[in-house]
Formats: sequence, C-alpha cells, structure tokens
Amino acid sequence: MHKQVPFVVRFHTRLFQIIGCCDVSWQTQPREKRLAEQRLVAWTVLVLLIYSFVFINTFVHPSAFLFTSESFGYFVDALKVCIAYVTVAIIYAETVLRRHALQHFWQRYALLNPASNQQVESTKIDWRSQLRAYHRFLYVFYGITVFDLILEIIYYVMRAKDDHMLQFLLMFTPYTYMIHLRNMQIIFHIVIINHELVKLRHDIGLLAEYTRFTRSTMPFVGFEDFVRQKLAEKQLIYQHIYEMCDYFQQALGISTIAVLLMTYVRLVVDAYFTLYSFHTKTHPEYIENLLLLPAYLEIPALLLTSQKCMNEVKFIAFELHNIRSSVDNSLISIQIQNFSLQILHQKIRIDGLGISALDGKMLVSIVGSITTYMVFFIQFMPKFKNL
Amino acid sequence: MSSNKVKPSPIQRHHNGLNQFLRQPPTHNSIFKDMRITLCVLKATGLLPIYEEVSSYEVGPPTKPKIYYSFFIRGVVQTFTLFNLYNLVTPGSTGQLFYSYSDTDNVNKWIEYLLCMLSHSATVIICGRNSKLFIKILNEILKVDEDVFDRFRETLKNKCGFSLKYIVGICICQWYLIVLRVLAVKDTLNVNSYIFLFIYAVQNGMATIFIVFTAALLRILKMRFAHINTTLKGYTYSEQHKLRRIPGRDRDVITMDSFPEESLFIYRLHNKLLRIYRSINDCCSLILVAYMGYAFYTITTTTYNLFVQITTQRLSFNVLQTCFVWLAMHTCVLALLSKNCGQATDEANGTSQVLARVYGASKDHQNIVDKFLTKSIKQEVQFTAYGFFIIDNSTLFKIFSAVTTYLVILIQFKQLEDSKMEDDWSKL
Amino acid sequence: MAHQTVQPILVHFGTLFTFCKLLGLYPHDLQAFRGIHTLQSSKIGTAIVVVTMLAVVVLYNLLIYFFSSEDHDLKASQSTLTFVIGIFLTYIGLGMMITDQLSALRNQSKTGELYERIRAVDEQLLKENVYVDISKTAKNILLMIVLTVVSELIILISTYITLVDLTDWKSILWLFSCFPTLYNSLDKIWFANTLSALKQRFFVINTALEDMVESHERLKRWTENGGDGGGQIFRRPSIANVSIDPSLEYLYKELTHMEAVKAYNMARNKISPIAHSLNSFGDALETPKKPYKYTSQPPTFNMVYESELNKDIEKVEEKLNNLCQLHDEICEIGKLVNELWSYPILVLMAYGFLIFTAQLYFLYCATQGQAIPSLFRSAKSATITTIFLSYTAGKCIYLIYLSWKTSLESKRTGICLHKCGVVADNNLLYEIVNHLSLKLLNHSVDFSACGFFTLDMETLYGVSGGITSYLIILIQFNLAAQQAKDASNAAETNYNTMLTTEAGNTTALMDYFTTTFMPYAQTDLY
Amino acid sequence: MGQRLRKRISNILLRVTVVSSICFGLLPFYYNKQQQRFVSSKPLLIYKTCINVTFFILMTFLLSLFIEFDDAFGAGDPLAELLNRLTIYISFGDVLITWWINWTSRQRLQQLFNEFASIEIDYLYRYKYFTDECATFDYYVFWKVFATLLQNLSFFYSTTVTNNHGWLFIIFMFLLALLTNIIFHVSTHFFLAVLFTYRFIWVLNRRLASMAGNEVSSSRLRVLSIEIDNIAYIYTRLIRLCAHYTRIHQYQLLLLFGSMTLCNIEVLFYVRLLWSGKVNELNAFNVFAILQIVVVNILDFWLTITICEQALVTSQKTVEILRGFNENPKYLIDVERSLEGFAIICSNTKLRFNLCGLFDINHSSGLNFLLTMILYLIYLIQYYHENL
Repeated sequence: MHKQVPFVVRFHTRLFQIIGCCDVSWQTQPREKRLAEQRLVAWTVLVLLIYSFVFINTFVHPSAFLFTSESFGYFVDALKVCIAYVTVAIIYAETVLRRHALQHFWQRYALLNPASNQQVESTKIDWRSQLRAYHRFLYVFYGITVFDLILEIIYYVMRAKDDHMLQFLLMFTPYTYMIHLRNMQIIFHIVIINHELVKLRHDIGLLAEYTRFTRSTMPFVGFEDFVRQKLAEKQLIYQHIYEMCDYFQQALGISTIAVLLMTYVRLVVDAYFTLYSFHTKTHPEYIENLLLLPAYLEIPALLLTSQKCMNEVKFIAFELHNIRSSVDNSLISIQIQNFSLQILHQKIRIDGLGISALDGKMLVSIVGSITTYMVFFIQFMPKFKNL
Repeated sequence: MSSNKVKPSPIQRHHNGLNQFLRQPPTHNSIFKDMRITLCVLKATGLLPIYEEVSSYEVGPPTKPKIYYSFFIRGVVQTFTLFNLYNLVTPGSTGQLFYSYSDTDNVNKWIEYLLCMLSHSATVIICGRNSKLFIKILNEILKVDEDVFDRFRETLKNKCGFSLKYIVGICICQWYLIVLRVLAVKDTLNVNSYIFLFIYAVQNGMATIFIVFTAALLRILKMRFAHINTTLKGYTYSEQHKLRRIPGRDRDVITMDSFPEESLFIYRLHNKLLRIYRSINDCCSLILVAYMGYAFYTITTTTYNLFVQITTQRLSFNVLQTCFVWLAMHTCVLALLSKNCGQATDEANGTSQVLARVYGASKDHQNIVDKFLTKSIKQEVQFTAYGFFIIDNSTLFKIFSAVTTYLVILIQFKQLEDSKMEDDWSKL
Repeated sequence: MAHQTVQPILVHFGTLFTFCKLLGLYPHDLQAFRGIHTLQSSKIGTAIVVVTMLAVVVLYNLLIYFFSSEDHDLKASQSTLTFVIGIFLTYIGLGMMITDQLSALRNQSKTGELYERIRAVDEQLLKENVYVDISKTAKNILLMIVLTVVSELIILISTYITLVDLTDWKSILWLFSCFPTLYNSLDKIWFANTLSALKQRFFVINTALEDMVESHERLKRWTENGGDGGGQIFRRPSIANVSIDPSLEYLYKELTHMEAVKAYNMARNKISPIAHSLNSFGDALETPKKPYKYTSQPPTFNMVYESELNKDIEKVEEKLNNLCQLHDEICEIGKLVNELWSYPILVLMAYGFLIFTAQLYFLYCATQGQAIPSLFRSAKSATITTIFLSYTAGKCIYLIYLSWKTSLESKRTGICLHKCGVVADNNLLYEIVNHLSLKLLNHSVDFSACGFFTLDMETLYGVSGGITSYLIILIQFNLAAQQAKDASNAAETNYNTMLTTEAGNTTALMDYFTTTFMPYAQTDLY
Repeated sequence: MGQRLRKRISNILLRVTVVSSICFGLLPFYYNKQQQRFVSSKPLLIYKTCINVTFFILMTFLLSLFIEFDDAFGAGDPLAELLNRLTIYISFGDVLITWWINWTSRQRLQQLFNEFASIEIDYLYRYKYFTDECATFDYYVFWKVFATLLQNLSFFYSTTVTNNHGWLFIIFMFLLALLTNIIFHVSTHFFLAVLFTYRFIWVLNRRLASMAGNEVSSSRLRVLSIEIDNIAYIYTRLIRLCAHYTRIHQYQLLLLFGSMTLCNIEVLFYVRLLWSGKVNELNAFNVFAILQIVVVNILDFWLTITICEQALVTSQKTVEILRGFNENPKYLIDVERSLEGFAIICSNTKLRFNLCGLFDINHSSGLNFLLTMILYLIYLIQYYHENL
C-alpha cells in the first residue's frame, strides 16, 4: 500500500503518527502491521498520560496557573482548561478505538488510486501535481501554524517581566496545538475525499464531452456500450468514495464535534478576558489578546473546507446529466438514472455525529452566538464583582 | 399481519357506494351541505362572490347586482376601517380605551389595533381581487367530485362541520370581549369609542372567519387526497396478500389487471388536486401572513398582560377574562389552520408512499409506478405563507417558542420603565 | 409452520413486564403473557393501573402540600419568577407519569398487535433464511432496569439523608418524590427496546444485502486470481489507463480554464484531442467485456463460489422484492411505535428541557444563597444535581440517539441495494435496482414528537442552545430582581439597576438574535 | 399597456443599462450583431482601466475628505456617528470589491453574457411569442429602473435637506453619487441575470405545458422525446449558469445588503431621536425626508429578494408540469425515459441563489433580514431608553 500513496499524504500521515493521533500503519505484512500498530497505540497512550498529568498538576495548585482573582473569571478559566483536557482525551480515545475505521479509510483510498507502475521520470511531474492537488490543505495548515508560531515568538519577546500569563500559556499551549493539529488532520482527510471527488467529476466531465462531441460526428462502433461501461466503473468509484466518507465520519466524527466545541469555548472565554482586561486596565497589552487570532481561523477553515467538499457532489450531478445518449439506446439512460439514484441514496454529507452539517449555516450560527456572549459580557462586566 | 389498521378495501367501498347510488341519486353537491352557513356569512360580508349554482356540480359567476352588492359591502367596510384609523391616530377621541398601567401596554394595544386593521383590510382587498379565482377553485373541486362520483358511484363526504362551530364561537368571543371592554372602562364612553369597539370586533371576526374558511377548504382537499390513497392501498402488496389468503371473493375488481386505468385516473385526480392546492395557497398566502402576524402579536401581548397580572398583586378578573378569551380564540384558530394544512400536505405527499408499496408483477405495471415515483422524489408540496415560512403541524410550536422570546423583550421594557420611574422619583 | 421456529421477542421482556406489573404500570394480562407471550388487554389490569395512578397522585399532592409549608416565606423573599417556575415545574413530573399511564391504557390493544407484527416480520425474514438474533434483548433490559433503579435510589436516599430533616414523620412522604420519574423510565425502557428491535431488523436486512455483495466480490476475485485467461484480461486496463493518461491530462488542461460555465463552443478547437483520445480509448475497448463474462458465465463458477447475484434474474428480483417489502413493513411498524408513544415522548422532551434549565437555575440560586422551592432541594448540593441531571439527560439523549440511529439504519438499505447493483454490473439488475430504490426513497421512518420536531441530533443541538440561552435570561432576570430589591433599600443603587436592566435587554435581544440563527425550532418562523 | 410598446420600452431600458454600465467601465465588451455574441474590444478595455483608475483616485480623495465631515445628521450622538461611519466604510469597501471582482472576472462575465446569448440561440429563439408574452419580465425591468432612479433622487434629496451647502460639499456629494451608482449597477446586473433566468424557465414551462396538454400524434413522439432531452439540457445549463453568476456577485451583494441594513437602522434610529425631541426641529417634512430613504432602500432590496423567489417558484413549477405528463398513457418508452431523466435532474439539481454558502436568497431570508433590522433598532432604542 506504501508506494501508491503520494508523498504529500505520506509525509503528513507520518506527522500525525508522531503526535500520536493516527494509529494506522501501512505495512502490508500482517505481522509487522500488528507490531507497528501496537507501537503506535502505546505511544498514543503515553502522550495521553502526559497530558493528564499536566491537567492534574494544574488543578493541584491552581493559583500558579489559573486566573483566581475573581470568581466568575476563575470559573470560566477552569471551564476552558477542563474542556481542553476532555477534548484531548476524546481525541486520543477515538484514535485508539476507531483505528480500524481509519484503516478501512486508507484501504478504500488505496483501491481508488491503484499502484501505477510508471517510469521514474513521471514522478518529477508528480511533485507539482500533488502540490497542486492538496494546495488547499497545505495553505491552511502551514499558514495557520506559522502564523501561530510567529505570534508566540512575538509574545515571548515582548512580554512583560514576571508575567503570570506565561505560566498559564506554558500549561495551555500544548492543548491548543494538539487540538489544532487534530483539526488539521480532519481537514486533511476531507481534502483527500474532495480530491477524489474532483477526479471523478473531471472524468465524468470528459465522458460528457465525448458524448457531446459524438453528437456531431459518427463515433466508432460500440461507443455507447463503452460509455455505459465507463459509467459503471465511475459508479463503483463513487461508491468507494462514499465509503471513504463514511469511514472518515466513523473515525473522526466525535472529535470533529469536540474540536469545534473546544475552539468555540476558547474563543468565548478569551473574548471575556479581553473585555475584562479592557475593562479593568486603562492600557492593556494587546499582545496577549493577539494570541488567539489563529483560533479565529480554525473554525472557518474546517467548515468551509467541508462545505466545498459537499458542494463537489452537486457538480458531479451536473456533469452526469450532461451525458447525452442517442435516443434509441436506453441502456445509458438506465445507467444514468441508476447513478443519480445512487447519488441520492449515498449522500456525501459531513456532519459530526449528525449534530449539524458542517457548512456555512453552522458558521453563521457560531458567529452569532459568540457575539451574543460578548455583548452579555460587556453588559455584565461590572456585575460579576459581587457575583 | 394485522387487519384492523387498514382502511376498508375498495370492494366494500364499491358496494356501499353502489347502495348509496341506489338509495338516492346525488341531488345536492356535498361541499355546500355542511359549510353552507360559512359560505353564506362570507358572501354576506362580501368576501366571497355570490355565485349561482348552475347545476349540482357547477357554480356560475355572479350576476351584476350581486357583484355590485359585494362591491358596496366592501366599500362600506373599508370606510369604517378608515374611520377607525382616524380615531386611532387622533388621540382624543378614543383615549379612554387605553386605560392601561404603563406606556408600553398602551403602545402594544395601539399596534394591536393597527395590525388588526391591516390584516382585515388585506383580507378584504385580496378577496376582492381573487373573487374569480375562488369561483374557479370551487368549480374544480366540484369537478373532482363529479369525476369521483362517475367512477366510484359515491359522493365523498368532507367533515367541515367544525367551521360552523368555530364561527359561532368566534362571534360569542367577540361580543364577550366588547362587553368586557366596556365594563373595564371606568367613566362612560362616548359614541366614537362604541363604534370603534364594534368595528374592531367586526374586523376581528371577519379576518378570523376567513381563516376558518381556508381551513375548511384544506380539509376538503385532505378528504379527496385521502380517498385517492385509500383507493391505491387496495393495490399494495399487503392487501394483495390478504386477498390471496381470503378465499371466495370476486377478484376481478381488485387484482392488478385493473391497475393501469385505475392508476391513470388516479394520477389525473392527483394532479388536479395538486393544482387546487397550489391555487388555494396562492390565493390565501398573503392573508395568512397578515393574520398570523396579527395573531402572533396579540398572543404575545396577551401573555405579557397575563404575566403582569400574575406577578403584580392587584388581580383584576376582567383583565384575566379578556386575556383568556383572546388566547383561546387565536390559539384555537391557529391550531385549526396548522392542523388542516399539515393534514392536507401529509396526505398529498403520502400518495407516493402508498404507491411505493405497489409491487407490480409485470414490467409495465412497474413502469406505471416508476413514472409517478420519479416525478415525486424530493418534490414534496408545501403550504407556505408567501414563501416566508412553511405552515404545517409544527407551526403552532414555532409560534409559541417565538412568543416566549418576544415576551422576554416586553418584560424587559417593563423593567426599564419601572426602573425609570424609580429614577424619576428618586430625582424628585 | 414457522411459529415454532421464531420465538416472539416478548419472551425477553419478561422481567420488565413483571416489574411493571409489580408497580402497576402496564394494564395487560399477566397470564396471557406468561402463557403465550402476547399482550392482551384486561379489565383487572386497567383497574389496578387506575388505582395506582390515583394513589400516587394523592400521595404526591400530600407531599407537595407538606413540603410547600416551608415555601410560604419563599414568595415573600424571592422574585415571583422563581416562585412561579417552582410551582409550574413541581407538577410536570406528575403530569408526565399520568400521560404515560393514560397512553398505556389507551394503547392496550395496539401494543399487542405491534409485537405480533414484529413476530410476523421475523417469520418472513426466516423464510428469506435470515435469522434474527434477539438473545441480547433480555440482558439490555436488565441492565437498563438496574441502572434506572440504582440512580433513582441514589438520588432519593442521598437527598433524603442530607437535605430532609428526618425528625418529622411526614418526611417519609419524600419517598414519593421519585415515583413519577421511575414510572416514566420504565415506560421508556419498553420504548427503547422495541425501537432497538426494529433497528436490529433493519440491520439484518442490510447485512443480508451486503452478504450478496460479499459473495459476488469473492466470486470475482476468485475468477481473477484463478484462471490463466483472467490474468491478461486484468492486466489490460492498467496499460490502457497509462496510454490514456496524457490525453486525459491534455483535455483536463483544456477544460479547467473554465469551471461551471464551461466549454460552450469548444467543440471546434477540441476535435483533435478528443479524436486522439478516442482511438486511444479504442484499444481499451476490451475492458468492458470483463464483468459480463462472469455475470453471464455458465454456472461453472457457481459450483466453486456461490453468488446469488449471478443466478437467474427472477430469483434475485424475487429476493430483493421481498426484502424491500419487509423493509417497508418494518417502517410501518416504526410509524406505529412512534404513534403509540408520541405523547409520552413529547412530554418527556418538554420535561427534560424544563427540568434541566430549572435545576441549573436553582443551583445558581442556591450558590447565591437564595431560597429555592422545597421540592428542588436537591439543587442545594452540586453532586446530587450532577447525578440527577446526568440521569435525566441520559434518558432523553439515549432515546434521541436511538431513534436517530434507527432512521439511519433504515436509510442504509438503499445504499446496500445500490452496492448490489453496482457490483453485479448487469443491465436487467440495474432496472430492478432503479425500481426498488425509487420505492426505498419513499419508505420513510422518521421519529417525531407529535410532528412538532423530529428526534434527531440536530434537535439535540438546538435544544442545548436553547437551554443555555434561557438559562442566561433567567439568571439575568434574577440579577435584575436582586438589584431591584437592593434599589428599594438604598436609593443610590439606581444607577446599577439601570445597568442591569440594560444588560437584560441586550442579552435577551442578542439571544433572540442567536436563536434566530440557531437551528432551533423557531428558526423558520423568523 | 400594449404588448409591443411594453417590449420596446423594456428593450430600450435594457440597452440603456448596458451602455451606462459600459460607461461606468463595468463591462469591457459589447454585443456583436453578426457574431451574435459579446466580444471584448481593446479600446473598451483601455477605457475601463483608465476610468477605474480615475474613480479610484477620486475615492481615495473622497475618503480622506470624508473624515472631515461629522455625521450627516449632526445628532451629536456617538452611537449614531459610529453607525454612520460604519455604513460609509462598508459601502466604500463594496465599491472597492466591486471593482476588484469586475477586473479579475471580466472574462467570466463575458462568458456569462455569451452563455445567455447562446441559450437564446440554441433553443429559445423558436418560441419568440412565448418570450413576448412574459409580461412579468418587463414589469420587473421597469420596477428595477424605477427603484434605481428613486435611489438617486433620494440621495440628492437628502443632500439638499442637509443645511451646509459648501461647494466642496456639493462636489463631494456628486462624486459620492457616482460611486454609489456603481454599486446600483452591479446589483442591477445580478437582478437582470436572475430575471433572464426566470424568463427562460418560464418559457420552458410554457413549452412543456403545451406539450403535456395537447395530444401528440404518434409520429411526433420521437421528436417529442428529443425535445424533452433538449429542454432538460437547457435546464441544467440554466441552473449551472445561475450558480455561476451568483458566485460572481456574492460578495458585492453581501456587502450591499449589509450596508442597506445598517443604513436603515441608522435612519430609523435617527427618526426615533427626532421623536424624542433630542434634536430640536421636528416637522412632517423633516420626518419624510428621513423616512423616504428607508422606503426606497427596502423597495430596492425587496425587488432583488422577490425576483429570486419568483425564479425559484417557477423552477418548482416545472416538476408539477412534468407530473402532468403522467395523465397521458400512450407515450413511447423512450419518451417516458427522457421524462424520467428530466424529473431526476429536477430532483437532483435545484435552483438556489446561495451567498457565500452563508444563506440563500429567498423570501424567508429576506424576512430574516428585515427582522434583524427591527431587532437592532429595538436594541438601540432600549440602549438609549434612559436618555430618550
């Protein structure tokens, strides 16, 4: 399975294995495979243990890490940390428990791009094509990560001395990175599915082109039959993609919701602290508040990517209906009907746990509720003192 | 298989249909049997044209004098509305109607009157514009009845008895409200206020009665659709199994041989009914929007008043009664409307589900089924209020969850006022 | 006759039924159940149920009366809002229990019919030689009962010991505070298990379809590996693909300049590539023959590897038809279940929503050291509140989750059907699959509470959003009330009052704004 | 009015719109008669570039100049001022984005127009009489032009109402009017695109209905199936086209709606301020001068919303007409096949105008917009309750 996977995918999967949230190995021999998986699982559990130790340590002496000067602030801060820990725990648990689904996902992927024994020089072109294929993911991933790192460095350089904030960050930043990476992993899988869909759409578009072309000129004998056959193969491919999407949801569904929730809570809480700092101090240092700018990018990145992926299916339907069959041959029309019924049945709909389809509407609702709570905080800021 | 859930199979219906036919030939068409009074009221108030009954299955356009009569009535009503509007904007004339405690309540009451006028005049104007359309709808329904009668020898019954009850209830409510209102005001009212109240009640009544009429129309449609579905049920696989089990019945009526032409007839009927449904929706949707907005606002303010009454210590039974009457009336009418819309829509969409249970042995039967099913994938009809929102069973629920939210806003206005009063006192 | 072979699912409901009989929840006939495992309506059972119901109602009211003697100061001290909420919520539990029992009385006959139909479905499935394994049901039921009883007892006893003064003999009445929820949970256990039974039936049908797919694929694989002729036939497509690729790429470049509105008058300038690619496709033309070979092969393969999809098309059609009919029958049963339990489910959901909000609100009040209604005294300790809330929420969420899963399972049937169609690439089969999948699109089983809202995860999302926003509203009302009280004492705090009330407005309004955008029930109205 | 007159007027109006948008440098191409398609021309392109540059310079100048002016109402209220600033900035941003998108996607725009033209050529020229019958089309054109004129009028009216008449101010206002007209033009383009889609679908429906209605002789059945295939093909092209131009216009529309909503809130709030007697002069004239802005805005907004709704409703009607084919038993099998294909297309790909995937344009979301507006108004009023 190793060779047919493009290097971009391979590299990033390796990365996710290193941070311990991807427990599948691509060994072909069952024995090595089992060994590798055991190693990965052990590593995941170890990381989880480290995180839980940090968590416990945080609550053993909260005054060192948390914001304790005001009751509501303390509540919110503790809430943030707890949810972060719970999210990380969920992520790792899912990684360990649902690794077979992920395995199936990659198997389907391997089915979709069979080992093409091409000569070496073609791999040169491969580089660029792969980069183009996954550019969206690459932009999102490296963009956000680098942005975040830069901000961290700036903060570290410009921070005030003996800063209480730093301790907190030392405790909290690993969580945020963990969740960020998981989010990126989810986006990565979605992008892979999206890429497959694009390929399928493009092929069907070609078929449509041919049929339209044969409207004007006489095709070779058995052309209709050939098109029908191609369509059947495309149907098989679509079904594989659907299964990929299904396994993806089984493997990462819960943590999708968890990550969204965690990011949401973090945004709300940090908004509270921003307002608080503006409310108490006359000249607050902005750099602390700048630290959560990358977090604002996480949710749109995920939601818009999945929306794009879901829209792709519509275009497939378009292309499909552009395939014209000559009137007397009903086989192709039966095939097309079957395909569109299949699309109707096998909906590619990315929703974590069926909570809500991850698309723009969810984005709107999230933004709306964040504004709600910010206004709530603005209005209640003076009252929290005696609360 | 359980037998007590399914409707009587077509054979029996054929038989009793036949008996009915033998007993009495259909002299009167059944629409007007049980909603005659509703129609009379609507005709009298000029909302519906006063049509002729040409034959038992057709109504003709109204004659000239009757058209003039409807015009006249509408004009009178509209002038009264203008009068009310004038009274409303000139504070002096009906000032003593706004007796309430706080500023907010008065504003609410004012807006309520305004909305009532709005919905009523919307009803009148739209009815006046669509009078031909209404006659067309009635004719089409009658045509459907005729076809059904020719085919099955039976007159469909439409359970529209509720409309009469509702109308009586509404009238009683209105009178009761007038009385309560008059009693509520301390000093003696001037004539303007009396007229104002009376016209207000009339407007309310007419707007509401029209909604009841719409509900009745939908109920009629629902019965037709239901009849289609029961007829189709005879061909579903479960029925076929049962027939195979039960020996000694004449199969010829019910076996699949009769399916093609039966299905043809049924498709035709279904299309007709869908067209009627659509045209009813087009006629009434703006009226529905206006009325629902009005009812929603009224319910909200009434609940708010109730809340104030409960929370404050001074409890006046007059206001309590008023609130309860308002709530009861509007809630019942809204519930009626949404229930009927939901039922009609479900039946209309249920046809494809029933048809999906027909398993034709031969290819052409399957094709007949497919022909219908392909055209009804993800194409459920909806009864929308001018595209603003869908009216079905859940509408009432949505309305009440919206009422709570608005209630909160109102209560906070009240809090603002109280705090402001305290503020002024502390300043004094 | 198949009656012996399938064993009615009610056999496993024995413990639950006896327990319900013990508490007087279900009116059905005990002997009939013991004997022939059917639910038959009985007069005595009805009488017993009515009597127990009345007794519980009376005792519960006594309890309320006794404990509300402590509440007299509440109305004076607290904001009327708290008082009203308390009074209102006290009776919801009772109303829930009454609804359950009344609907149980109403549906006496239908319930038996329901299980009868399930048994009939099992027989049919057995005719399709699909066996439904219902052995786990008993264990599940036992587990649920144990969970329910344990959590009820924990809540009851801990509250009783910590928060009720044991000196007064009347405090024994507190025992009755747990009855409504207990009855409700038992009733819901019936619902849940019936639902999961349906889910299992759906699952069985899907697995039957997938087995056909499996066997056919195995057959294909066998023919690919074995049989020297298969070899180069299967090497062909890859070569063909290689030869195609460049032209594909070229066309791709041609096409990707323009997306959605693409290639209007492109035919002219693309003749050459298409022609080129066409004859490059031309030699790939042997590929299509491949699956025909196996599907239309004489049964020489079938001796070795059995695939139903290769048999004569009538048999396959027969089988698929039967499966679809069974699917439809199960959908009908699902509708019946939904209709039988619609009111209890609705009341349960309302109860969950209100109680969740109220308990949290009272918890807040308790932390602020304000008096709370005496029946919600469990809100005084955070741990009991947590247990109670998790118990209630678990009940609601499990039901929602289960019905969601069931409808998902029923939708999967169409997917599996299409798998069959795609795997055995055969034109006759395609027509059958089209026909049946059209039918399946119209088989709808969606669980809704009286048509108000469907029971699926989206509703859960909306409800959680609603709970938070209403909690905020309540809390800020409470703050406003407190402020007003202070203001009445001291005049100079008016300013704060102003602030608070403004706060109130903004939150409520913005909350309204969010709920406008949230996928909450009321979204469509705005 | 007479059909021919109606047609002529609407045609004139359409031509005027195209010409004026060319003058504004929005469309660098013109309609070529003999090729029957839109061709881009070098001089137009150059003209477009230079006029855009001049406009850009103008706008920077205006923006720098605008900072001097305090808020137009002089309510002396910080929040109103903030709102005012926000409105202005958003509309400036709208203009900027409009230019940017116009520049980047001019080819796509040209394809868009050409696609419309080619659909006309491919199929619809046969049914000229249907096209002429579509009265709604012309009336909506009139309405839109009327609304745009009203917008301009109200703009100048509100400038004359405000009391300070420095020449600088006058120039400023005129230039501002120019810039705002660019936005109006873009919205008009979207409107017209939707309108054309609506008319196409309407004609298709008419054609289908006539096919479903009359009995066809068995000789024409083959032709019938071919034509149904054609119609289905045109339908898919239309839907794809609609998705395309929605994607082109989405950001501009979003910003337009946003600025419209903000402006309305601001104006209504200002009316409330007037009522509260915070600002001394309150007369009917003044109130009218304020309210007409709201009315015109809402009229313009609602036109856009309602034409989208019209298109949606018409495309839903198609399926009902297809149902009408059920009533005729004796079609050949291939007619049935093409009908089923068309039905499946309809169920698979529905017409929708989706802005950035955030929300669709139809009546319900229009209602949402209005309600949000009222909501924020209430919020402002409550916020200022104690000093009103």
